[in-house]
Amino acid sequence: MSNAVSASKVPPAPDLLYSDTELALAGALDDLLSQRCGPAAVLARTEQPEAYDVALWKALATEIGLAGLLIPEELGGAGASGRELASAAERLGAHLAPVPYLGSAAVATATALAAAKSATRPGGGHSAGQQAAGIAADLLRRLADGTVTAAVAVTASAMPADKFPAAVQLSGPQPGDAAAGIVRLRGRIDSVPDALPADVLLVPAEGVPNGLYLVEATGPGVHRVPVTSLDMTRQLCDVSLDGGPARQIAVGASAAAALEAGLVTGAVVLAAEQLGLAQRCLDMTVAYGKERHQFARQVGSFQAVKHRLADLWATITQARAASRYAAACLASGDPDIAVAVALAKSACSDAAVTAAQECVQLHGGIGFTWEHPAHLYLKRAKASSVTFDTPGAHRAALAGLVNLPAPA
Amino acid sequence: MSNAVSASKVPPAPDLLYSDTELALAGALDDLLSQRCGPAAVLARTEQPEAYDVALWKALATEIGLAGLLIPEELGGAGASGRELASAAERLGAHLAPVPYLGSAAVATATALAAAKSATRPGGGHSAGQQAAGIAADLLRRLADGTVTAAVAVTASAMPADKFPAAVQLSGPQPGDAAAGIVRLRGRIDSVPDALPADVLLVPAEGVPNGLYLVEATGPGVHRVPVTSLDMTRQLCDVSLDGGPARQIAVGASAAAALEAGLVTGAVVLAAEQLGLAQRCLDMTVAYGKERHQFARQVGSFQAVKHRLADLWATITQARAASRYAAACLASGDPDIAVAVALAKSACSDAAVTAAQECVQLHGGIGFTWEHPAHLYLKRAKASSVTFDTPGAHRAALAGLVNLPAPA
Amino acid sequence: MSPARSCTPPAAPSARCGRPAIAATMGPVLDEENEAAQARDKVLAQERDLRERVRAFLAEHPPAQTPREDFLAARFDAGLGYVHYPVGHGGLGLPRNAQPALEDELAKAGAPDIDVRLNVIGLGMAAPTIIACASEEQKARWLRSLWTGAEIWCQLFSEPGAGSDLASLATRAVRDGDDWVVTGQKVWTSLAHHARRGLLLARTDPDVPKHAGLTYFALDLHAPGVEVRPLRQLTGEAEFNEVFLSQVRVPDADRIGAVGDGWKVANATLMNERVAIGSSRAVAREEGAAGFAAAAWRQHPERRTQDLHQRLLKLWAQAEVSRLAAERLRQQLAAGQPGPEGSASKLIFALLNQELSGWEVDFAGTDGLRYDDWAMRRDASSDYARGPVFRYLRSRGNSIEGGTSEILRNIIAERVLRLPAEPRADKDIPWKDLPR
Amino acid sequence: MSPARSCTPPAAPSARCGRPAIAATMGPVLDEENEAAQARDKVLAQERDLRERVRAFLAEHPPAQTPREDFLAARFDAGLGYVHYPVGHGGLGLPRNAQPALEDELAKAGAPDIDVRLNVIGLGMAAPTIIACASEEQKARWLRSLWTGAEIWCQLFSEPGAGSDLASLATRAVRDGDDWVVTGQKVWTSLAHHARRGLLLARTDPDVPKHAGLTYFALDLHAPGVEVRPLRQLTGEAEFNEVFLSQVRVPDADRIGAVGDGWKVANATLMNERVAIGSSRAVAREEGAAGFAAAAWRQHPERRTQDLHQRLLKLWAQAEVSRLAAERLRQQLAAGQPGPEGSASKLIFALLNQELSGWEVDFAGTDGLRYDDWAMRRDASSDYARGPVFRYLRSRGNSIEGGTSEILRNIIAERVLRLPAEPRADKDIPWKDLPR
Repeated sequence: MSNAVSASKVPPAPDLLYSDTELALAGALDDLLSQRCGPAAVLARTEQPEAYDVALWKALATEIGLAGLLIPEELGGAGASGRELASAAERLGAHLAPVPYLGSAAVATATALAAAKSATRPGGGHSAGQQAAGIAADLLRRLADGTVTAAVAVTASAMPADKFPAAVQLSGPQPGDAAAGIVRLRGRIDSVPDALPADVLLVPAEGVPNGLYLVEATGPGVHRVPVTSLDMTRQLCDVSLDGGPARQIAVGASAAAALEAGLVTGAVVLAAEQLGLAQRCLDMTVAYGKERHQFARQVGSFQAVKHRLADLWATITQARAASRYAAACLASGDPDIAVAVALAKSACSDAAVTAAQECVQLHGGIGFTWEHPAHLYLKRAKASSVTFDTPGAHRAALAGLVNLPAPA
Repeated sequence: MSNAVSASKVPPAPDLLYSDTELALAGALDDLLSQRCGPAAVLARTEQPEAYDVALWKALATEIGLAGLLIPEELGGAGASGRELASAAERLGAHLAPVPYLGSAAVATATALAAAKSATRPGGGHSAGQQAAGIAADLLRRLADGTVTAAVAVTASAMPADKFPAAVQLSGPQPGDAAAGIVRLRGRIDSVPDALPADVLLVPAEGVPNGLYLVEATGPGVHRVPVTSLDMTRQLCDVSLDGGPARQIAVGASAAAALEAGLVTGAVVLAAEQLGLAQRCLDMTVAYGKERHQFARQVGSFQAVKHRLADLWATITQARAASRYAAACLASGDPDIAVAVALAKSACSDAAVTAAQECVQLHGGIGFTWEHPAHLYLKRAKASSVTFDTPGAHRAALAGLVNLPAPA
Repeated sequence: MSPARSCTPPAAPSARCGRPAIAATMGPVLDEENEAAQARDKVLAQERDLRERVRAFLAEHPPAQTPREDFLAARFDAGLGYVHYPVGHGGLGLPRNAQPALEDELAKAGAPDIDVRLNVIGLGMAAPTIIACASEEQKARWLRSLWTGAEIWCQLFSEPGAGSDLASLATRAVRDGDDWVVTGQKVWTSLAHHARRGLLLARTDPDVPKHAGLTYFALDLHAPGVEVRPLRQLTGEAEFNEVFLSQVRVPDADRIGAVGDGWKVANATLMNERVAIGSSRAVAREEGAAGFAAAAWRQHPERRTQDLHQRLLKLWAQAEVSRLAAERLRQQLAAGQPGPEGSASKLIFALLNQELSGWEVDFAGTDGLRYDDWAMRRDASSDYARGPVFRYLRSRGNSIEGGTSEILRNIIAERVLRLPAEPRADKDIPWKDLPR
Repeated sequence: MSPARSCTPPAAPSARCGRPAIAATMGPVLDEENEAAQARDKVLAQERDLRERVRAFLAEHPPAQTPREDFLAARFDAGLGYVHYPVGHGGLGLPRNAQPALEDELAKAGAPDIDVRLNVIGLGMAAPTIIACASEEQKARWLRSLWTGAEIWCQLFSEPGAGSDLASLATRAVRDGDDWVVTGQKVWTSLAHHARRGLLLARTDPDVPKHAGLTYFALDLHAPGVEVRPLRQLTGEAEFNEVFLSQVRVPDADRIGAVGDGWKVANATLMNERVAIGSSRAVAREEGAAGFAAAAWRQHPERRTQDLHQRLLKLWAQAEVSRLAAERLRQQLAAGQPGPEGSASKLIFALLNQELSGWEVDFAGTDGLRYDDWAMRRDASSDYARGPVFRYLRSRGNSIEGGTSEILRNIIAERVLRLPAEPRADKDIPWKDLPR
């Protein structure tokens, strides 16, 4: 009622709701994932040699168009924004889809987009830059039509604000490299998410200046060793580069900016995925509470259980707002994006871990077994809370962003 | 069953139980306090000019002998230890007795004891030291027989490990001071606990070297201004010294050690008091849960309420062990006392604040009123958690004590 | 499964997010755009009409020359009070969102406005209840003086023995001729010491189950037998009152709704309480409790510790996220999709106020042990600027007042999550036989 | 009111704490000292006798020359198994605390000992139940091979449909001549794949309320119809088993206690489970989960952050306090004053294991995302040294196994705090009519 008085002082918040487009996309994804990615199938795959469901990913990439969401229409993509990217991630998180959406459609695509943009922008347009832009644009086209899957070769716990990685360096060139426009990379990056099913790796390499390079994942001198991962539905791998050929897609500040864009997008998308996971864990637990009887009552009728689930629901409503805000900031290029990422990644990580832990606990014994899918959610939730760094690290970033300086 | 194997490696823990002596003392205190210090009386006193119940304190000091618990029998005290001191504090905390036990029988007495000891120990025995020891011993005799109440003039949030206070300095002497063995002090100490009803103040004063001085509280140049305090049952006051006469009771390292001994004893006793308060808040809440009906049931039959009270009870069992350990270390002069204080003050502060907050909340509306005693417990609990510094500050002390160093 | 699906789903999968879907959804999207355009035009026309009507009214009643009370009364009579009130009762039957245009015109003319804070229960709860449930005669009698502020209203629901379990209340109303004779005790009554009338819920039949035996009245607080006493709370102040009713005669003409329908009418009142909480204005970053904490942190570098820093970062982040959640709720309401998230907001609001003010006391160190004044005050209306200790103490009430956090969790569990109710023994027993 | 008072209070106020009290209490203190001295003398004499008896036994059965199994059997037969077992059944009817002297003499002679871990349920739960509730004939049949380890025992209580609500179990035992025919499914059975016998709780009468229709048996796991399958848990390993019972014939001679008395016997078993947990040995600082975390912190300065430091300090302090609380509980038991604090210990133990291992995963950063091996293993018996991820996952079970934390809170609330039970509808209804 006193709106008129103070509302003018408050900067308008972006739209935090789901658009009809996003809801439709989510619905389509739920339909497909319910059919092809049920809990039994996800569990069974964790014991197969191929941890990723490449066929499902192809279907999602081409039939639903997930791979090209962020890519402009002129490069064959859907020209959508961080909002749609995030809502799709919620559904993938809810179903624990073992597909490289995070690594390819979010991190690698955003990195390549930034590389393509920076290489072509006025001032950055020298010939090497144009060549790099061409490589990035070509990659984006192949990403958009789903023929190629990419991953950025950074370790899982990397954070947007980290300094440029020093794990990989340029090694001595071979005859003809300069003419072919290639360089050689050498180094090792441990625990890379979504690199196993990738066709192309984007590799940040230390040098003077630093650079970002495209490497064919199945090319010579590239070794990927699967890691026995906490998150059984997103298997990490250790990547080593042994002098294999690479083509530059960004250099110096542009390389750093491209990598940061990728990691920021990754953090926003991972937060949304965690939100979807948290909601699904709550839903599963609520459903079990209605179904399971002990002491001649549904266990969901016990007040202590009800209150914990109510608290969890409240936590998730909060995390949802944070996730939506981050997606909106990403979509609009809002300068508050750094704050938004810190809020979303910390809130959604905490919500997901809490939800998954409550899901195990409130299922009782069955929740502790291998046969029940609760543990898959727990493992994904805990691993994701460390991926792109911990809630604590993200909150620590706020100190500088919102002027709450650390003690001297 | 594998006791024999490993028990030898584990250093024996001190006795953490209540001795029969302690139980008897507690029983006697409960009897007296139930009669003279009921909730209505405590509440009524908060609106009277005299916030402390001096008559009750005289009774406790002389009839039960609380004032001289720590004082050796040869000085007229009970020759008891930190254990009895702590169990008595539990009862005083449970009843919110508005008496200067903490300030006088714990902090000031332990300070004077340390001063008396250090002044008379071999090497410290110069003539000024002997004089100081005589003053301290005389004070202890008067404390033991209840004719005098003392307080150390340090601000409430002081912590044992803090550096020597600089709030008070020596000021210019007046003619005849040297002959009379007195000096003059000038300065101001804010928010001193238990100084209002004190006859004698022990004042740490900065100088070369630092010293600890005895000042008659009602003497010339001493001003005590009552503070409107969060803790309505332990009213603070601001003390200012305006060139009043003072006699040294310890100097240099001995002064620092005496002050530290006082604050360590204070922290242990305050932790015990908080434990007693926490248990009383739990007891009150449990009793209310059995008495109050809503929805045609005792509110204590609702599972969410039961689980919260069970958790609170568990928290209190933990705090009790920490408090008992600190009391035992204090009693035996165990070198682990610093760790024990950090554990006890943090665990008991947290338990008391949680218990008092739950007490208000689970009493519903009535717990939010002035007429119900719950708020007196809340105010004591919150204020005590800051007194002798916060749980966070005490846990931070562990970093150095148990080799968990802070990040570089 | 997902909450995203619980919002009204579109008729068909939508465009832009993958080529195969585009063809299928372009149609509906265009339809929606047409409808939206038509609706927008209608709103604009309505607003034009309204602004003209206000200008005409202002010409007739120039604010500078008209005494405030006369101006407000005339405004009400012209249907320009709250435009969503019914025609003939201060409004024009327009949607709520037409009001800003009216306020805008009045503000431009420097016209006086009503004081919402002074009659917050009257405007927020009594008026909607009267509009929804009272007779035309009652509307005519009560709404005008309510809206202008001539008569302040309060709410007489809670009792010492009926807090969370409101329906178990014991205040008795016994029929005597054209009157009811009311005896009992009400509690937690804001504004009762200013109020002329109170929304009264009383038991008219103790022999039926508790929800069925209640009747709703508008009580004249000046009637003989009504005594209002301040209820002091732990901060020292008395925001609330106890109201003692001894053989108070209430005319049957002041009954709202049928005899025995009191619970239904009370729910209309309480629903409006929730809407009022939900539809509050946009809030800026650090506007609430987090602002006090952040300001203290910036002002006192010498008090900073790592422990307090980590706690502050966590609380600040939670507070900012809860601000975004409240904004999201506001957007849902504005889009006509009210969600259940308001219950979460209240839970989290209480928790954050409590945690942040607790942090503030800790951060203040020795200063946090000092208070300004324990003396009893009336009309303090919770001045949160009174300092950390006041905020710490006052915030304890946030999880009790307006429905305890425990009851809120029950509501969320049962109404949002649809978890089964606990076995209940109090629904079918005559009120008089309930254990208490 | 205070818990201090709940311990046995002394007869009169005590000495040393204030002069007026001294005179009144000196007497009782001296009496207590006399009694204590007498008791001490008695214990010493007992111990002397026992040591002599052991030395005589060792002379007859020189450990070096006697095969392990023979030695253990002879030891049992000599009453030198567990001295608190009854005479004639491996013991001497002495108090438990006489055992260390026996073990000491045997250890000095280099005698073989039983492997407690291998038969932890047999020794910890089956034996006490047999001693308390079985017939002399059954004791003679079972205790010797149990104690020597020739027969491992397991516990067949929980079922997929009866976890927290154990008394609702559905495994049926139907009388057929001298046998019972048992059909059902048991779950969470440690050691079943090694065990020869199982403590079986089965329903013999579905027509009476659930607690009344149960009977207790000792099941031969080699009997036809018993199938033991590994039950894999979220760590990948299978510590536990499912046991399927299809028409298994159990002789009535293997029934423990009367028909329908199964719940009573089961409670004797479960009580021993709690005593076993409570009386565990003294633990050193940092011996448990906090030790792993502290070691990691010291080893990896490069991983340290303020957030992780603050969390670690808090958890370390809680862990150390919980160690002191466990020590206090041990002292209470040793003093013959068992308190209810054991329930708190289990609650806090689970919570701390979970929080500390969660911290460890966070602290490990990228390394925390790696596991050693998901392959299914048997007999892994929870090797907590497997790393932070294993500890994180395994610890989730700590709040489920051996009674969930939720059930534990119910027990604390009702048995310790004496809060009223919830309204229950399942106690007086025939088992077959319960909703499920």
